[in-house]
Amino acid sequence: MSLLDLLALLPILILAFGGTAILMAGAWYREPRPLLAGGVATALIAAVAAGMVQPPTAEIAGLFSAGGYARFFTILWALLAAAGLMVAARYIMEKGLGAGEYVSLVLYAAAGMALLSSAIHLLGFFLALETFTLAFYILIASNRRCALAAEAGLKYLLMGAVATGFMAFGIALIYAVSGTLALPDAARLTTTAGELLPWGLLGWGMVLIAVGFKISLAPFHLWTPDVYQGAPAPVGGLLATGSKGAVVAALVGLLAMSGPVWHDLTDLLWLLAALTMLAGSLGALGQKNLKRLLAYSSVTHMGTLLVGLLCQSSEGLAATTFYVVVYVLTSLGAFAVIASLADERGEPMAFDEWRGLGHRHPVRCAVLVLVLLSLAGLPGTAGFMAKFAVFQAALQSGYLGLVLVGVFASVVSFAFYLRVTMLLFQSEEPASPRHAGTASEHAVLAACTAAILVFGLFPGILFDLISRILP
Amino acid sequence: MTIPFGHALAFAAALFVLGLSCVLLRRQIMMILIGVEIMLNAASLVFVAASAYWRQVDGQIFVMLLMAITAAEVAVALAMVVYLWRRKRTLVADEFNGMRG
Amino acid sequence: MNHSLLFLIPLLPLFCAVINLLFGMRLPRLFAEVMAVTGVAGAFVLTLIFWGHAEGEGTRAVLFTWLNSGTLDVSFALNFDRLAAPMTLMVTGVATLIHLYAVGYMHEDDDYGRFFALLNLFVFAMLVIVLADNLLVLFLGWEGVGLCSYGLIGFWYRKLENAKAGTKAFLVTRVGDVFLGIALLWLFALTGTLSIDAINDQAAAIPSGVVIALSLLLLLGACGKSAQVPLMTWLADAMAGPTPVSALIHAATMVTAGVYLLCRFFPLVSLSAVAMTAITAIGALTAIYAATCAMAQREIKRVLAYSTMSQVGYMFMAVGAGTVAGAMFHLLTHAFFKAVLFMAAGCVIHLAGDENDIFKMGGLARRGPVELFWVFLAGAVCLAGLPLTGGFFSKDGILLALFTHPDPVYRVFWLVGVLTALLTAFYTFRLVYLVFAGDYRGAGHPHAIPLLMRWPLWPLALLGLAGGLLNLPAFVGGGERLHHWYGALAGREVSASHDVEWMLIALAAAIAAAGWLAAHWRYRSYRPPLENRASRFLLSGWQADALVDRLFVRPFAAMARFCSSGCDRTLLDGTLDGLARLVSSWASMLVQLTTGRLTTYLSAFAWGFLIVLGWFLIKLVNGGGH
Amino acid sequence: MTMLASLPQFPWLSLLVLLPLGGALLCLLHSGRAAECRALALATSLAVFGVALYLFVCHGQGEGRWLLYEDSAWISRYGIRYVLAMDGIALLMVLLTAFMQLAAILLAWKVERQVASFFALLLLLESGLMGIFLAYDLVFFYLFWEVALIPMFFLISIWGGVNRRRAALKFFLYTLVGSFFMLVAMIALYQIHGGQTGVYTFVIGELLQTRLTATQEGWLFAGFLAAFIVKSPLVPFHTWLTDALTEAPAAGSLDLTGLLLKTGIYGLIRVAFPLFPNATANFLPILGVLALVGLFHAAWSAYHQDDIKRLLAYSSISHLGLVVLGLAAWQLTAWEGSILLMVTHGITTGALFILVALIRERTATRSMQELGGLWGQVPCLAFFFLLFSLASLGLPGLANFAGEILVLLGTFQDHPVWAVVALLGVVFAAAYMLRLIQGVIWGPAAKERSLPDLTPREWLMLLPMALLVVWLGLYPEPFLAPLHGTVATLLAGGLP
Amino acid sequence: MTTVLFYILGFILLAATLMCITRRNPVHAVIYLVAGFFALALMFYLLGAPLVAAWEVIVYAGAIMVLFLFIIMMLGLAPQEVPEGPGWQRWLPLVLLSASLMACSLLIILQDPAAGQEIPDFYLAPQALGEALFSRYAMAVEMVSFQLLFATIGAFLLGRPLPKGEDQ
Repeated sequence: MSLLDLLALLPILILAFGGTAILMAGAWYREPRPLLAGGVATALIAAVAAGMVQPPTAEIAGLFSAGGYARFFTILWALLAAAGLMVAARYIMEKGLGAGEYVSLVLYAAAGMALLSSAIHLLGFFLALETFTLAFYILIASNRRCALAAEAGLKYLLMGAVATGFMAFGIALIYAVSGTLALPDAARLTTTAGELLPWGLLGWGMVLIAVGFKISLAPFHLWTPDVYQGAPAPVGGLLATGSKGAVVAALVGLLAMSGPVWHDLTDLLWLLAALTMLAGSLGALGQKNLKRLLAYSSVTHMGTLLVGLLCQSSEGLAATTFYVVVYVLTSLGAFAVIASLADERGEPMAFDEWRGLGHRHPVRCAVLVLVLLSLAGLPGTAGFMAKFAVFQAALQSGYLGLVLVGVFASVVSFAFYLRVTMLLFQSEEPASPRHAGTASEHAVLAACTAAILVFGLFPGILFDLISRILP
Repeated sequence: MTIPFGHALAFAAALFVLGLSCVLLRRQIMMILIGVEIMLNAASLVFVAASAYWRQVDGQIFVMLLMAITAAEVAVALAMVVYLWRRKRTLVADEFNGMRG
Repeated sequence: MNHSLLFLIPLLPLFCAVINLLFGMRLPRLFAEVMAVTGVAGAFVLTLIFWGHAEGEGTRAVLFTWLNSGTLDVSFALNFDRLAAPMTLMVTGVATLIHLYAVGYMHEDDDYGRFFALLNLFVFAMLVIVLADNLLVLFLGWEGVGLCSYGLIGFWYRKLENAKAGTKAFLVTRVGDVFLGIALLWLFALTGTLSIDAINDQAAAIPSGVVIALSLLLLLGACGKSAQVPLMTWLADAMAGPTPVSALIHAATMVTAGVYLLCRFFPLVSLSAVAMTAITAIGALTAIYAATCAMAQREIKRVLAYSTMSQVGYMFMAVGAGTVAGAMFHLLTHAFFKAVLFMAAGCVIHLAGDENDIFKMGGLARRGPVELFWVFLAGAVCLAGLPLTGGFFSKDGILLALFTHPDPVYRVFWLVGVLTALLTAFYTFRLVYLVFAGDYRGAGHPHAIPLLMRWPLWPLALLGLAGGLLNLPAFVGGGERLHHWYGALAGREVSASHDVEWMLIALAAAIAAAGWLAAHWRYRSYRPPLENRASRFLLSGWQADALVDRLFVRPFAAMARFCSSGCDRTLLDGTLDGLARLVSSWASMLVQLTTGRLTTYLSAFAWGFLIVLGWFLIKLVNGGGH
Repeated sequence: MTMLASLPQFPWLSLLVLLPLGGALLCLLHSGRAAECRALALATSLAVFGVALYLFVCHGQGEGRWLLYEDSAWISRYGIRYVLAMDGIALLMVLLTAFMQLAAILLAWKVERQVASFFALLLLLESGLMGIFLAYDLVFFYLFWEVALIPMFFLISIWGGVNRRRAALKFFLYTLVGSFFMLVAMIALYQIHGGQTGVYTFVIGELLQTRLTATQEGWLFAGFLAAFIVKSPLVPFHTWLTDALTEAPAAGSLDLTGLLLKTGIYGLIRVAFPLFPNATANFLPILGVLALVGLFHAAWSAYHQDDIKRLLAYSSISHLGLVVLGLAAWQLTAWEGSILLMVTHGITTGALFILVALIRERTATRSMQELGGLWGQVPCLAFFFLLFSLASLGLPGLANFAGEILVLLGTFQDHPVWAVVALLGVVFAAAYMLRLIQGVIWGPAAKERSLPDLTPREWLMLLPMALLVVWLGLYPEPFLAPLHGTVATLLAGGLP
Repeated sequence: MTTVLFYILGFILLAATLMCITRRNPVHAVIYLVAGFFALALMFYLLGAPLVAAWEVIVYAGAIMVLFLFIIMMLGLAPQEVPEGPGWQRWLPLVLLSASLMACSLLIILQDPAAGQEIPDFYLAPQALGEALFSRYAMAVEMVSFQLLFATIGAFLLGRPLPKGEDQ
């Protein structure tokens, strides 16, 4: 560690120490608003820092990259943290949670995500992953008045712990074979003549299981709906977006750095991707609860992302990155809508609670419709361009079968997304009004909407950026 | 010492499977957590063996940090256990099934 | 006069139709009536004015391009030639009288605007057929008369049977139209033009097999409109419409369109002996079929309807025998006397208090104005072919043409013709006796017959009686004027020795007399109708409707049911629903996996691990020595 | 006018696409104020119609392949360009869209619920349709292709009949499945073309030069076909349409049958055929047979219906079968007939759907068993009903005949059997149409009730359509003229 | 000698773990596991990791496991009365897993030349480990320290008594 490293680490430091400072402030100062504002400000400053400060070194302590890619995701997660806090404000105040703890945990998780996205070392990867996972364990169960939240926390924790076991063992195997933990090398050295050595293969397989748990690949996805349902929407939003996006981002980074190393894993990934897309879309079809539906839909999306990863081409990686960004924005929007409608009766989740809500809250429900359509991949929204890019890359790499599975999943997903939209505008009797939402929630929604439309109609902006930062 | 590398790994694998068995077969949250600890220790064994095999320090460092991480995780996990116990007076994992489908 | 003004002939009725349609009901009744009659009468006058244009090669008038695409270039064009001119004159003339009659007939009906509009439109459509220069314009009129007959037969739409009769007429004639349509397409494909004259000019170049096919298609097309076997079932039901409509359909328009079509395409059709025989055969079959049916009918208008079929059958035979002039001659005389008969029948029905059944009439000669009886009788003797009437000469010309045809088969047709003549005379006088003789058997109260319903009968009756003058054969001192007028279009020159001609004339006279005598013997004093299987068979028109119902209507309905319920609902929607159900059953299976119990989730983890391990094992085994 | 004409760079086509979009946004901004929304929608669609009419009059007779062409970069990473191109066919479709949309707006005048959203969706739909008809870049095309689905989906699912949700979902998913196949094929074609030339582009004009093996071409063509055939819809992929048309609100049915159905056929003409000439050549016989099967199947099915809207839905399918048959004949006259028939069918069937809506408004039923005798009760309405029904059954002198006879004449040149069989369908069309007429306007009045006849607004909708039906029937020349060049080019450039 | 010792320790480890996972009484289980971890610590030592071995005893066996024990005692977890009737569904994946893992191990050991290579004698002095830890991996240590900090917060948040009326 040198001073230069510290400079490169500035955004992370801002997040971590900012979080700590707010934690300490929270211990004395119980008024939530300034703490929240401080948290948002910290996150935004971190984002700005990541954007403005040109890091003097290429990597930090050999564990993390300091390149454009890392900075890009640092900005993204910092912004996500800010948005997450803005959405969470009312939740914190109404539930009487410790704002200091909450804010610091979110900032800390964001730091973990940012680090994970830029991991170039298996130790860094592992630590960063554990960092924000731990934060989420706490955040999910943070509402101590809610039995479901406790249950969700338990489920996430136990599954996460087992996944950690797999991850550790997998990394150990990789290390055993390759003798290094530095990522491109570890990936490269586990292969000889283009094929993975057996243990290394198993090691990667086990890491894949752990990663599969984190990003809910089938059959490791079963926790997802329960946890999304139990977790409060502001946390669910972060969980659905950041914790998954950061992992995928790390994988993209890994692939981008090391070239095609997964040749031997292809079959397995193919299978997992297909299974995941099917399990997610079909699972969502049977749902009667929006949050569970979103959970299953996120499973589908992760399957699609895996397709992009599977391509291993630069096209595929760019597509995946784009997809991650878009997915994060849209999912955040969905959860933000749910959070903004929450009132003393809780968050609207069951379909019955959504029925006819479109007539009461047309604007927010319209946003929800847009978000859902974007998730489904309607042209004109960012979701379409994301799906388009992934399919394009997949076809380029010759994964026609996967694309067809993806098409099937997309059709099914349209079915369930549209069912929700129909629900919103069913008009037997207008639903009882929900909370009107706060300015900060509206701001987040507006930002998500704008992003969905802008990236949908002018995806070039994002694509150009991505192709410049991909390592 | 003349242990083939493979044997050390085999021990670790067996330990891992035992840990996994604990996770799968036991219903009590505490025991599941214990199973996870076993799995992590299996990983540690691989790391240490590999560290010796490659004559490197990294494996051992990973184990040290893994222990620390585990400690942190266990702290939270056990706090959760206490919390759940207070809520429900049970630690049978399957009792927590308020959400499904 | 500028020949493009020829368009005024059809357009005048059209214009009046549109005016009546749009404003008829908003303006005084008189306006509508005057408008309607003026339209047709004006066309009549115009025809007279333009008569000179028809001589020689005729006159062609082009209005504007209708369709233009690739090699196709169709204009709205009329061809006023020697074939068209008399027909036009007849159509407009007879229609004018029928319109006048209709004014009287309809004076109590409130929906006169629609009625006169349709009537005018009917004349317009017929004129378009007659004057059409190309097949597409002809087709326009062809479908137009179908439409107008549809609208007029079902004019009293509140009674469902009427509406159904109209629909039937439209549909059955449309079946014929399909064949005409095919012929149209084929002719265009062969000759690259739709102009009738051009097609006729190029006909010789068409391979003979194709000519046969084309001729048969044209024949079938003609059958539809002219109610010939097998497309005859609509005509008897068409009696549901108001009587002036029946008169118009049977006398001046519609049913003669088929004959006219065949005459128009005579240069083409006559190239094929097979086709000519077929035409004659169809004509003969229809003639005898309709005559037998007419013998058993009980409604006055149905008798007349079947007689029309039968007479049009004669015209077909004439075409088949190669004499266009003979066909047109019969067409014209028939138009006169059939119009008289129908219009008089309308008066009869008025007299009988809206009673159609001739067995509930009788003695009407004394109940109503006596002139009615005479007028009806005039029509009847023409129809029966009593010597010296118009009908006698025209029918005789046809029989002569059949008899003298070189092909021996035509003798059979001639025999059928003679037999039909006998039957015709019989049922005609049966009608006369049942309606006018004896005592009144009905219960209805006579309606007053307006003047306008009476006097238009006279000119037509006279025309019918004197119609023979149009084309009086040479051996009785006539000039065969019609034949000469048509010139090259007249078809085969019918020549026979005077002995043969006299013999045939004598035979015809004898036949007519025999028919009369038979009717006299049978119906001089009233006897109730026979109720046996034969009469029922004839009454129902040889069970043709039932046959059509069984052969076409029911299978069609069954097919419709199959397509809609069986195929779409059950098969296609069922498959879709099945797929949806399949997917949702997968979904529910998957959802059941999410039991909410941690142990399940953890074992799913294990299963996933197993997948990885299994895959790894496969790799190991396959990979060998790494 | 000359001044305007001298501005070739003015983005008229973009205006056509964006104007309704703008209108839709304005409508949304005025939500809650119904009257303003109506006026806004009407003004917008009038403006669009004005632009379309201007283009028809002033740019309808251009030289060369395109009458108007706009091209600018859009998503350069994937070679996706913002290309709008108008040829003769597109011109007609644009004009039809603009015209029908006016009618739809007027028809929607009495919508009570969520007025702003309704009009906004209608306008959005118009925008999407314009896009479909004008876009000349595959992705751009696809964008509009899907975007047009959404408003229709909402129109059906929110304002539709009793089974609206099911019908809406069926409609959406069915067409979606097809279009996904198109998407995949599209990307594959892009890859192949890029691999060959190094130029990665989605512009149709450039993709035309792709060299494909027979297998490749077959599969790609099948992908595109899936989208277009479902949308057309050819039997047996038609059941979504009957449900959707039956359940859709009046204006929705109008747009669905009058415009949205045309997009499938238009896609065939504009995208699928030119891109894959060899596969097209192989496929045409099948297409012809499918079209015939559809023609008959739908005619038969129509005969069995009691719900008049459903009957009309089937009649639409039947008519479109004839349109497709004309395309399958691959002959100039037949093509022009098909395109003309698309336009005329849009107007006649659209008008019939309007009338069904008006009848439904008055009698609260669409069942033929409960209708009848309308001539005596609402003569003007019944007259229009009769007129459009007759036009629809192909009476010469009315609009549909012109198209039909051209199709048949053209088809007969090379495929006499098809034409003959199709002609038989004419009888069937008469059968169900006459049954419809009889069930609705003739017969005894089902119930003695005094119904109001047409209001001025309804006259305003129907009269122009009626005039147009007669005009198109007697003098379709102005509408055929812009087609000649385009169709000739397409036919020549298509099959080898 | 050490080789034999290694194997003996290995088997003790496995046996103790097996005992651990089959005990009904959690206290017993933890105690067996502690025993197993002692064996593991010795194995670490044999593999040249004295510091790790020490930590294994101090942190794992001594702290973490005792923490477990503490919680178990605190909550007074009774031995589970109900036998955890492991249905075949729960055994099946496990059996398959064990079988395949066994197969994998065998295959690897038999096939892979690397697996047959012996672990060289290796001794990593604690000092060297410490140097590496606080120089190259200082960043990691920082992260772990943060992790521990937030674990404390988490434990604090979750472990607080429930708000009034919110238990059960």
